[in-house]
Amino acid sequence: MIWLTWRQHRAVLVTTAVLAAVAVVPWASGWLDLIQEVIRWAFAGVVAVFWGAPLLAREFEERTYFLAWGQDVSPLSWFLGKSLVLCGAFSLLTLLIEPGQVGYSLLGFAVGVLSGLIVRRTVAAMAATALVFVALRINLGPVASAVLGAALFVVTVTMLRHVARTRPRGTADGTPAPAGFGWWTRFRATRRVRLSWFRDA
Amino acid sequence: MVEFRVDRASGLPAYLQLGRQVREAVRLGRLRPGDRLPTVRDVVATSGVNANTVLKAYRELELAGLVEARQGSGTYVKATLGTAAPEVLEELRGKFAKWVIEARAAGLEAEDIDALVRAVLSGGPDGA
Amino acid sequence: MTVRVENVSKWALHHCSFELPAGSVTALVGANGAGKTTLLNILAGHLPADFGHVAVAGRVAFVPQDKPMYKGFTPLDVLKFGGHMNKVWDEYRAHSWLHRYRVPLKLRCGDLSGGQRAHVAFALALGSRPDVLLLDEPLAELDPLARRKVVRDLLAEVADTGMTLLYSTHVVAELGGVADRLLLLSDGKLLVDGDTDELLGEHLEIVGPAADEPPVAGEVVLARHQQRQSSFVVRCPESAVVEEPWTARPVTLEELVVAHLEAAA
Amino acid sequence: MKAMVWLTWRQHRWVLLSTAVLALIASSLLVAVDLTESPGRSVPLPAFYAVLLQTAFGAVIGMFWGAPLVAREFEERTHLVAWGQDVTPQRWLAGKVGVLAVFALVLAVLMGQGDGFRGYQDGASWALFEAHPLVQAGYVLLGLALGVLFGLLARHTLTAMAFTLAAYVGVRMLLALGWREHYLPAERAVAPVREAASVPKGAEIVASGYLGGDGEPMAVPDICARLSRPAACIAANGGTDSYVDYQPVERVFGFQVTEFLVCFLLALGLFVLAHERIRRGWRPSRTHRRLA
Repeated sequence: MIWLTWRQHRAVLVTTAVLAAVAVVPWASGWLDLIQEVIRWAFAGVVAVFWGAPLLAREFEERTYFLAWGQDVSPLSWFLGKSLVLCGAFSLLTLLIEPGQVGYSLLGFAVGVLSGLIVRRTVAAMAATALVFVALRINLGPVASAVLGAALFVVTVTMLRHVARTRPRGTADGTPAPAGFGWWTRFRATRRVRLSWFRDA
Repeated sequence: MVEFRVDRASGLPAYLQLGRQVREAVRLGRLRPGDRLPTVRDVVATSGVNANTVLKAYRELELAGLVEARQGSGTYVKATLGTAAPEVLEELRGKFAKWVIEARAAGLEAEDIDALVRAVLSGGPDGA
Repeated sequence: MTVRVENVSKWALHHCSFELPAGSVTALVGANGAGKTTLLNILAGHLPADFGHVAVAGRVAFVPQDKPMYKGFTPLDVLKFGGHMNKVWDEYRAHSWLHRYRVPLKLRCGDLSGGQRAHVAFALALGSRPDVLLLDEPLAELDPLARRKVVRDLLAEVADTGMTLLYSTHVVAELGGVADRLLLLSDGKLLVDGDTDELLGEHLEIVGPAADEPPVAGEVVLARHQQRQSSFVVRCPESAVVEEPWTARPVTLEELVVAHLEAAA
Repeated sequence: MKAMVWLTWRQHRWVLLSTAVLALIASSLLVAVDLTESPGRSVPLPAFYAVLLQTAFGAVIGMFWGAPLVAREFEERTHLVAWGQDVTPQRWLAGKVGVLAVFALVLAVLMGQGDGFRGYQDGASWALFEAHPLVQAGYVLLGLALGVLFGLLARHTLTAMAFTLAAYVGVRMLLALGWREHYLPAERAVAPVREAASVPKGAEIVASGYLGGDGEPMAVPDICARLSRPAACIAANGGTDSYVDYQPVERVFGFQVTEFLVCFLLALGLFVLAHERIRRGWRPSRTHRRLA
């Protein structure tokens, strides 16, 4: 999972790391102080919008989830593995620049991932994430944020299990497994979703 | 009316295949003088052959004197093929059928007969 | 001439030159990575050539291999798009193509099957009444039945409008009678460029006793030698006569293409 | 023209509509709070969000309108469709950017209404410099142009959005902290060294310090800097007057116009770059080289 996560997200990882480095290095100029201030304040937002939101939305949009979830690694462990690696990475970066913000970063990531799963389109998910995150960020303290983030993450995992189960799997004796559309898919079962689902399955 | 069919895997250029099919139809009496050949557009739409190929085939037939293009109305069959009268043709066919039965009795397969006929036609050592 | 390519080089392509007469149907054949898509992209104006130049008389329409289309548009939107974005637009032609292949007009293109999306792309290209139509692997997504129908209909469009059609394909077996010209690319070099009928007439497979040279004068495309037998694919004048003990046989388009590709490899 | 309006609307209607709804809500909040709140009261939260959006509106337009405009076409390879028609790529770009710019300008005017919780009743103030239709107009044009150019260069939506955000924040900070105070030379208020120079109400202070005998600002000697009331020390070291450089509040409108012009020219330059890039990279596909 570490390799896959690095391979798929290295650009955004490196860019964010550079951003964090800019925020951490003590510059002589007073000018950069303000930039550092902005980065510190907005870092959790960057994690939310650029790390969280595209994680699932991109897979849906590019239809690569058939690839990602068609391997022996189950969708759930795929998701957990990726999240673990990314959470570790951004927590480390956040600790470096502003330890108090870790809770916000966690919340941002969770909001991003969940909106990606619901909206399923990268740009729209990013916009939704930005809106929701700003609203939450202003109103919540770091601890409450971390708790809410964890809760949202659990919600995401539950939803993902339902969505991923809609992949028809045969059983060993050749009888096809029930299509098993989860409540979530049924909820979203607009004409569009149903059609694309049937065609690709 | 003829319906053209092109064997795409054949080494014979498509326009020659078309020409051959017209000749065959004329020979077998399916096309008679005065009959109109299908328009180029029709052949393209029904047989999936390039219009240039059809035009080329029709031009060859025209040069051979078998068909004529009438301005604005299409291509018509002009002449018949083969000089033999129908009854002569019938007699020859009967004889040949008898010969084929003989050949089969002698143990020849269809392929062998085919080879033999080809050899005779191309003027090989056993030919005329 | 509606299409002229002079000494064009770009990436895999090396100094390609050819011309296509108006109203011709040309098949562009070559192995994967031979440069077919690059060539079509250059002709469509989406890539500038590094060297040499390309001239196209009139308006070009290009349908890429993956048939990109706005996912959120319905086929009706695509027709509207074509109407808005083109100086010449034949709504009837585009619409009847979609109708003929029963493409649902009110579904989003993202929800259509690969074949249906291909038809939307064809309809857009044909509706703009191009003088030159470039198709990259047009038949790849289609089932065998639809392939025949599409080929027939495309040829009918060519016959009706007199446009020039250049398409790339892997399926050489389906070329006979369809393409009147053949362009064979290998590793970016143009191996064969000519009228398919003439090419078929010129190429012979000659088989006979072991020998270094074929019994007729001409360009040896491919020579195979076994202990007691040699076979040659030779490009020679159509009037060439082969004497005993050699036997000659016309080659099919597929054999011709394979022989050239094998010789180039 | 009609074609490009249709196409732009058809392709971007959802993002246009949602941004419009957002702007409508925000601007009505800004205006409502502006009328009802008196200065000094605590900030009503919705108004705070509205002000946040007012500050960030140009970035929103750049990221969600500008950056995906070309980048998405590349990503989905539909640029082959869009630029394979009779409408040339340059005209396609100009048309789309034009239509989006007009729409963005309308929303900018909306966003420039009202000043939210800052609650200044009497028009101009440095603190609500952004709360003006003209300034917002400049910002959305700048954001849009940045987004389009980065989309064209990056060919990848996410990357383009990130670069747009970074560049937009950079330019805005450069304007707010570096350039803005130099649009006009600052006024200087001078007072005897032991007194504080008086500055007109509402003025933005650019710099302050002491003047030496030659009437030029002097460096404060180290020994004086450590003192809590350095005036006497300064006077002893040759300081004659104290001064404050400021931009009077009457200049706000002029500066807002200047800020708009700066952003507009920047945007224009960026758009010309994008236009040139597309013109060089893609010949008009349909008739790129006619045979004589």
